[in-house]
Amino acid sequence: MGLLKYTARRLVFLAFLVIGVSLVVFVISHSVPSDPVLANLSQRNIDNQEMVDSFKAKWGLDKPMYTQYFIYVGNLVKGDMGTSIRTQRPVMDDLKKYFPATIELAIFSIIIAVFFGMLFGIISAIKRNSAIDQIIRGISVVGVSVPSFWLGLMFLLLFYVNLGIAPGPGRISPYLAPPAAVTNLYVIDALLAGDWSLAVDALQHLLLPGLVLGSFTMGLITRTTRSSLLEVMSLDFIRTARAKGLTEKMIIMRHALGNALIPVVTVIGIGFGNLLGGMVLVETIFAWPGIGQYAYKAAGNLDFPAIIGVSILISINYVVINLIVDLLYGILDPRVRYN
Amino acid sequence: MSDDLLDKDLLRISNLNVQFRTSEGVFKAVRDVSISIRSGETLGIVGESGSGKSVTALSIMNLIPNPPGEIKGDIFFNGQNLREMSPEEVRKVRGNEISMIFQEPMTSLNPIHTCGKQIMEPLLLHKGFTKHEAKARSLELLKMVGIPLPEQRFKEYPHQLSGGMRQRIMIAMALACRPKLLLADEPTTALDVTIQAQILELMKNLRNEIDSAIIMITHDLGIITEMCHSVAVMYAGQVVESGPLKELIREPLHPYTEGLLRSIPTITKEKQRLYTIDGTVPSPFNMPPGCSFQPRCKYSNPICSEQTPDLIHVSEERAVRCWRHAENIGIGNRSVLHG
Amino acid sequence: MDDSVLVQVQNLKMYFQTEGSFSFSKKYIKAVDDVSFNLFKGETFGLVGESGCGKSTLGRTVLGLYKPNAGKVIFEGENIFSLKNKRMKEMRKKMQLIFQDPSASLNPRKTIADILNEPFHIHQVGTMTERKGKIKDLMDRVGLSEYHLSRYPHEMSGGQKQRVGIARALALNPKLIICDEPVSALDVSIQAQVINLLEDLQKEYDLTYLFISHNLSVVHHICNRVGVMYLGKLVETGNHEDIYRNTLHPYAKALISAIPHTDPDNPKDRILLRGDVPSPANPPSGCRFHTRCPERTDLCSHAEPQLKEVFPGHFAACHLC
Amino acid sequence: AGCGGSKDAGTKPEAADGTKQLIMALDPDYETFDPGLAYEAYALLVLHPVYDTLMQFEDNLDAPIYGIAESHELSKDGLSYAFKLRKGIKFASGNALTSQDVKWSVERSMNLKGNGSFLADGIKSIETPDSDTVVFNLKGQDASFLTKLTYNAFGVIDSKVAMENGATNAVDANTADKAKLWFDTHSAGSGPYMIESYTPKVEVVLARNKNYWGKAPYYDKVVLKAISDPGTQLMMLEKGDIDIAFNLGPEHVKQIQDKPGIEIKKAQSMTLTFLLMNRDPKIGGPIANPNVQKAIRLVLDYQGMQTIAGEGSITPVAPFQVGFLGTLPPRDPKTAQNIEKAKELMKKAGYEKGFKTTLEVATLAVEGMDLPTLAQKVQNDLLQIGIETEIKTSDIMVALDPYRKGTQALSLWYWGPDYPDPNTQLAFLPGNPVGLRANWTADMNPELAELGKKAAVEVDKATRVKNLEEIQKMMDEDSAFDVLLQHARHYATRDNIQGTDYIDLYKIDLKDVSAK
Amino acid sequence: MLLRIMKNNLLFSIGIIVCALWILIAIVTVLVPSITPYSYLAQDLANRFQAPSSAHWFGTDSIGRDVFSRALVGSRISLIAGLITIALASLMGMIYGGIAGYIGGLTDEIMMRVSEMVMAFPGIILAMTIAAALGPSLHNTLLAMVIIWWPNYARVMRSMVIANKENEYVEAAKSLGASHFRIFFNEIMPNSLGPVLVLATLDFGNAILLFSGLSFLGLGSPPPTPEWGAMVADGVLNFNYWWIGTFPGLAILTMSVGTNFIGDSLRDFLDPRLRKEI
Ligand SMILES: Nc1ncnc2c1ncn2[C@@H]1O[C@H](COP(=O)(O)OP(=O)(O)OP(=O)(O)O)[C@@H](O)[C@H]1O
Ligand SMILES: Nc1ncnc2c1ncn2[C@@H]1O[C@H](COP(=O)(O)OP(=O)(O)OP(=O)(O)O)[C@@H](O)[C@H]1O
Ligand SMILES: [Mg+2]
Ligand SMILES: [Mg+2]
Ligand code: NI
Repeated sequence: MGLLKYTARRLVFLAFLVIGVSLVVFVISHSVPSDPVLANLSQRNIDNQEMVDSFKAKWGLDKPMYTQYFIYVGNLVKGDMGTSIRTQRPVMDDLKKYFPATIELAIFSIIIAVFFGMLFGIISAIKRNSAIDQIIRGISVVGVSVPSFWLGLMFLLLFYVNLGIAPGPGRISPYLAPPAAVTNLYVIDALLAGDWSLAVDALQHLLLPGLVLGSFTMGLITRTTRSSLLEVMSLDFIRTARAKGLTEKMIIMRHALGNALIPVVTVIGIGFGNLLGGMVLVETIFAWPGIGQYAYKAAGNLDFPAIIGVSILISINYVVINLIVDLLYGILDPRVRYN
Repeated sequence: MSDDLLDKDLLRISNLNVQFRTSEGVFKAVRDVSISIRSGETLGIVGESGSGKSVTALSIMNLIPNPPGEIKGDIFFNGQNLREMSPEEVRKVRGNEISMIFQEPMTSLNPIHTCGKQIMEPLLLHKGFTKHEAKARSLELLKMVGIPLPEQRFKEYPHQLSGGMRQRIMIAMALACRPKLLLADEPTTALDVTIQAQILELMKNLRNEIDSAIIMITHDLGIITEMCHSVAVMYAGQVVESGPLKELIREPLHPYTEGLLRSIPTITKEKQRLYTIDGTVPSPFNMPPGCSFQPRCKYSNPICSEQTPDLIHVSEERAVRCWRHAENIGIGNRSVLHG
Repeated sequence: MDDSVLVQVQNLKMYFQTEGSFSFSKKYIKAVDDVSFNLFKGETFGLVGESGCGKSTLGRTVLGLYKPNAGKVIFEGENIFSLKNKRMKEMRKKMQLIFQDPSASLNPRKTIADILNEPFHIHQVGTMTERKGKIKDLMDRVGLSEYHLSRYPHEMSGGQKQRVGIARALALNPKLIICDEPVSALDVSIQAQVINLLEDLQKEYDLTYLFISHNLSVVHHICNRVGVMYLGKLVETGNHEDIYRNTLHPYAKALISAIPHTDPDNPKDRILLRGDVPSPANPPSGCRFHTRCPERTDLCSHAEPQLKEVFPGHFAACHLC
Repeated sequence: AGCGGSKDAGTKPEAADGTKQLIMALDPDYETFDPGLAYEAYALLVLHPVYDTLMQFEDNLDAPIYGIAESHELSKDGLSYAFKLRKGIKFASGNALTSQDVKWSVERSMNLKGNGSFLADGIKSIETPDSDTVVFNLKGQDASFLTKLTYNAFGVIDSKVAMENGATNAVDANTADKAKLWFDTHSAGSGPYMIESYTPKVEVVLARNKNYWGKAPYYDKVVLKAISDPGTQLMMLEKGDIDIAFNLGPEHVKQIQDKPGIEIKKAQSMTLTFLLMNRDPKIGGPIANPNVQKAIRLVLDYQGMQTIAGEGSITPVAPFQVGFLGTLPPRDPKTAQNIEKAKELMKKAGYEKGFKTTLEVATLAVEGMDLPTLAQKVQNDLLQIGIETEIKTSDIMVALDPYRKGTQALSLWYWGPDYPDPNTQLAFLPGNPVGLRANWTADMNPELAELGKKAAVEVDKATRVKNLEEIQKMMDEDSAFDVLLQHARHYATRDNIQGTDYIDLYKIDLKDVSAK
Repeated sequence: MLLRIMKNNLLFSIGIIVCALWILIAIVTVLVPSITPYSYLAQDLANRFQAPSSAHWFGTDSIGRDVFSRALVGSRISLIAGLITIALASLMGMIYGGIAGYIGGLTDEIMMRVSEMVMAFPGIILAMTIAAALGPSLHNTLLAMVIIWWPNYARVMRSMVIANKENEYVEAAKSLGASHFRIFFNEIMPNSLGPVLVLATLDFGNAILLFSGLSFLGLGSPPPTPEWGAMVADGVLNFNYWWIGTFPGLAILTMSVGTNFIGDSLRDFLDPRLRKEI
């Protein structure tokens, strides 16, 4: 019951969020000096009043703002996010097209980040203040401090251009055809289609952008794992475990790690959220056809239906991730589970 | 002290010194503590907050974090010097032959494991029980410490239990391997009066049942009076007086013990102005020269502020660290004391 | 009205809401549930009971720090909950609070001088120099030296901090001081100093104390009258001899028998209660103590006993008395 | 590509099933492949090989040649064009192409009111006397009509297939036509290729049309990869992952000059970069002074700019591209700069000490040259006559707004012709749309405005040339614009392919590309 | 204290040295502009795209400007951007979170949902939209950064205020008759600031990073300002001249690594549980 109630609360918040987010963009869109009409019609057609009117009528731009907003929300409820001014396609379709690419990359990099982050964090905490600890802390700080756009550039220069050991930008090698779309996650689709070499190729393409994107989160996770583990190791129940005569290894594996993971889960959640934000930069560098580039173009073009669409999508994502994190809490922490 | 005396002692600590390196400097938490206890006996350690009671107990378990802590001195358990054993050997003694109950029942249990699992742990580790045996024994223990519905509690998590209940779990855990020595570090301080009474009663019963030695640490003289055979009074890291309970209560030798006894309001005493010990405990970084208690002592002599008194045996079982008694029995000369 | 009564507490109820404000099913913790008693001028009234039974809440509600759900606190003939803001501020001067944790009750970022100046500042009392004089005077009274004034709380010992807390409470010459476990956090040897100080001050300034503690020995020592609380209810009140020697309520009996005693030659029998204190969010029906009561009858589980005067001045809420 | 024997690093692996494919990387701007709506610079790269047109260009932009038209006749009054269609042309679907399809397609384009519809504005009516004749009746004479016919707005659609998918040529096609999304991923043309798939931001795949009436193209498949970053394109070309890297800056080209396996291509682009100087003193302040504007034309260092824009870039005298009919030879960058004279003009205008103003520029690259970089060069040069500028960058879509409203004092812009004919450049004249963006009204230079009107309708070639030359000379003296550059287009291909020459309209005519 | 921490902590020392160096560079290049080998604005088309050499340590860019000089001068913008963002965001967050936490109840619930909404909002997209709408400039970019950043501080501040609100010294002030205003500003605020200020120092590197990211996307101050992010973007445009983008990127990296080293060690140091062992 508690869980249901909690989820219900979250969903209420989600609705609130969607309305809020769309409203914010709506207000911005109507308070900016720039005019989407001028921005999106060709030079010739600006001078043609008939064209301008037909354009405005098509997008409802001739109605007062609140009417436009109600029209929008009404459509949103029906699952229609309007049509992108720039691509002339339904925003929903665009999102469906671009989002899987982003998700694939995000999931891949979060896996890398979580694996290495926790590994490093644990080593670092165990070998506290040793040279290894200093090195790992150094790496993790560099991880969170390195500008992703620059790291992407450096990686490509080094691994692709100079050493030739990594594939170039894009989701798959240019001469390959994308797999039949099922999930639109290329690796999975390729596996479903039974095309091993394509799956490997797609995986290889994930590597550099995945590392670049994951570096921040990895640093964050390393840091949190380390300090959380150290903190847990100073708690009373660890002393109890020691008093029972457990070995250090048993203490860490059985008693410390489980507890230390709890804050790490939050950070993974935050990290995942950050990933989606950081996408814009990484996707630009790696020619990754995802939501980040779409958003970037949309923002530049003041393509407000698209901006609202992306914003809503990412916000929903945020809420969903938070929900998952909270549910994970329940799994990891019985105190949450039983409340 | 003769050899056969040594043999009778289950635990004998001699000249224990524990110091911590802190940012403010080296700080001696325990200074020259020597105590001993025989099987079946209960020793109470009283003293004010920070006087080194817990550190003494933790030293026996070798649970002082190092760094910053550093232990010096000998701790003989069953004739073997724990200080000279390898960490692995000490670990085998911990939780098996010596176990400890901590002050904070709220934080001393691992929140993410069930109570049952935590009680079973030392059994599986030290006694080589199978899971099944361990469970049976755990249930038995739970019954023994008076937990209703043991089957159910076995599956519950610590946060689902009340403070008193958790403390019982701690006790059950400590008793799991039938230790020869039980260290109870303020086992009831965090509990309510009526619950405290329950726990004390329980411990008394258990003592009779398992016949192990108990070191009872508290700052409540009432508890000592009720539970112990002999007492050691600690002040500023030193044992200032020790001896059998009744003698010590009736005729305290050290001015601090005397002050302590007289300053506690009791319902048996008639209502009168309370005796007070003026001043406060000295800061460990700023110990007065000579006797640590001298600045607060109403019997203070010039020698008190010059030389530190040694622990002097005034009878076979009683010892005190005070110049007054050194003079009383006619030994004012330090060199004699070491003979 | 009786002139000797300083405060009348009448049917005081203080419930805390536990579920969030958006929730439909509101739950309450009945921290103080229908409590009435009087405080006489110059007396020390001890309030004992287990953790969470509502002692602190009662104390704070009496001071007007919480707005109660029902009931009155009549201080010198005025119900403090019906006072206007300005009048309430005046009233504040007459009643003060001393806390359990001397460290937590002093703002760590203020010097002792600042802390002691605060009451004067808030009530705009005196000029700067007058205030300085008064502060010095206060320090004197609680046995602190002038050089302590420039210190911060963390630079002082627990006993000293508690003295500062007491000095602050005394600053505005109050009539009533609520002492919420003023010595529980102190070491044994310091505890005696503070208790003596409180007693001295009471004599000197004719103060009335509401003394909250779970240490029955201390309460025995300092209080004229004692009230025993259980789960938000007052179960027994009387002067201290009555309570300690002629205990009526089974809970109070158990409480008093649980006091560890320091006489090794006279061990005494304890009344051992079974089970834990129920949660105040979900108190048992009837007599709230019936779940743990060794003397309970069938009646106890459905009828709630009222506080009645069993002997003159000695009240108890138990069906058996 | 892919068929050579050598297997060095620079050769892309062959497609698994042996199909021949051409892979081209570009930074595309196309938003739709509906021939009635598409109007982006790269739209014709895709649409030209998919939809046949009556007229088309081959090699150069001087004179269009026949596409699916076999011949045409122009009526005496110059208002009616009658085209005969080639016989036996079939759509990819197998349907026969008839004059009815032509009429349907053009009417649909007109009624969709897309960005390119204006090209058909001059058409009064379309007749189809028989199945292989189509007649266009115009509202007025139009010297550039045949050129306009090369655009995708006149691409011939298989009307049957299109209507099955929701298309309509009705007057309300603007709202009634539901085929746009279908056209994005399918095609219904008669050209050598069909659209096989389109993943926005990723790629367009063209596949061979088996029913094509002309010579079959060499490649089975053409993949157009969307790769916005020129550096990335270059890397991939070097690696041999792609055959053509289309959006290289001048600097990239320099880098790979000596690399084996790569062929560098250079061509004159029709894109201009120019400075707009507002004539309205309320907006432009000191900038509005014609003398100041002339001084600016004189003080700028065109040679330096050409260095930045890269080899092959030139500076026309006025907004008329070299390569169009009647354009004067470009400025000599070595002698064009005359700081002394510029200072004099500033003095004459009363701004001897100079002034401060803002230079607005959109953040984008034109033919591989970063506009803000050029703006910094302009900023630097203007300092020599005391004009201090603060650069204000904004995204193109945002910058377009004040540009089109004519509220920018001084701004850096680029211009691509709407159709390859000098008439499209007359927009820069006073009183005309672009001129008005500088608030340069006809009454400010009535003579020039009048001459522009004459040039627009003149059909006689010699007179046209004369008029155009006169216009350019006048604009060198007095104009609200200063053309900084006519760009060169730089791109590179693997050296084992051919037929990749540049045609400004189509970029590359994909059907002509083949392996050497 | 500084020295004591430095003695035991290598990373912290590195951080302090690097940051001090950058601050020094920023100040010196403002006070003595001629200290850079070339003017950061001087164009030299004859020497464009020069590889690093003794004349141009970091090479030259597309219009022949000295990358080294520009990188040095760029430090001031990054520092100022970080400082302003953090200062404004923390101020705003503190006030907002403080009010929410102090009032509590429904007000708190609503205020926190609103701030959560801002947090859920994809920050960089909001920033891009604002910057695109208002035109890219230092002001607008900083404004956008502040808008997406303040909820972090609001959250911390709120939790601190809620924790401190329960403190006994607050009750003490209440029982003395202090007004809400006084309680809030005199008792609660000063004791809640600590963690917010710590967070602010820790965030400094992140702010610099975000700012450089935005300026990489072309949303910073307009050219020819030598903004590091924009310089990296220049480097991407001119991919084959690696030095154009590499060095400004390294500058960003060192500065943010420096601040993060400090922040990281500071966090450890200030964490009381970990502190006792340092
Ligand atoms: N890990 C540690 N690092 C530094 N100092 C320590 C550490 N553990 C204990 N101490 C110090 O050693 C002294 C003795 O502590 P100990 O815990 O033994 O006191 P105690 O007598 O048990 O007091 P209490 O009654 O408060 O439990 C204290 O001053 C304490 O601060
Ligand atoms: N502000 C509050 N909000 C919600 N519940 C509260 C609040 N203050 C107290 N309570 C609850 O009211 C009950 C009574 O609390 P109170 O602090 O008065 O107990 P107490 O007798 O003083 O206990 P202790 O001896 O531990 O100080 C407890 O269950 C407590 O959790
Ligand atoms: Mg202790
Ligand atoms: Mg309390
Ligand atoms: Ni439930």
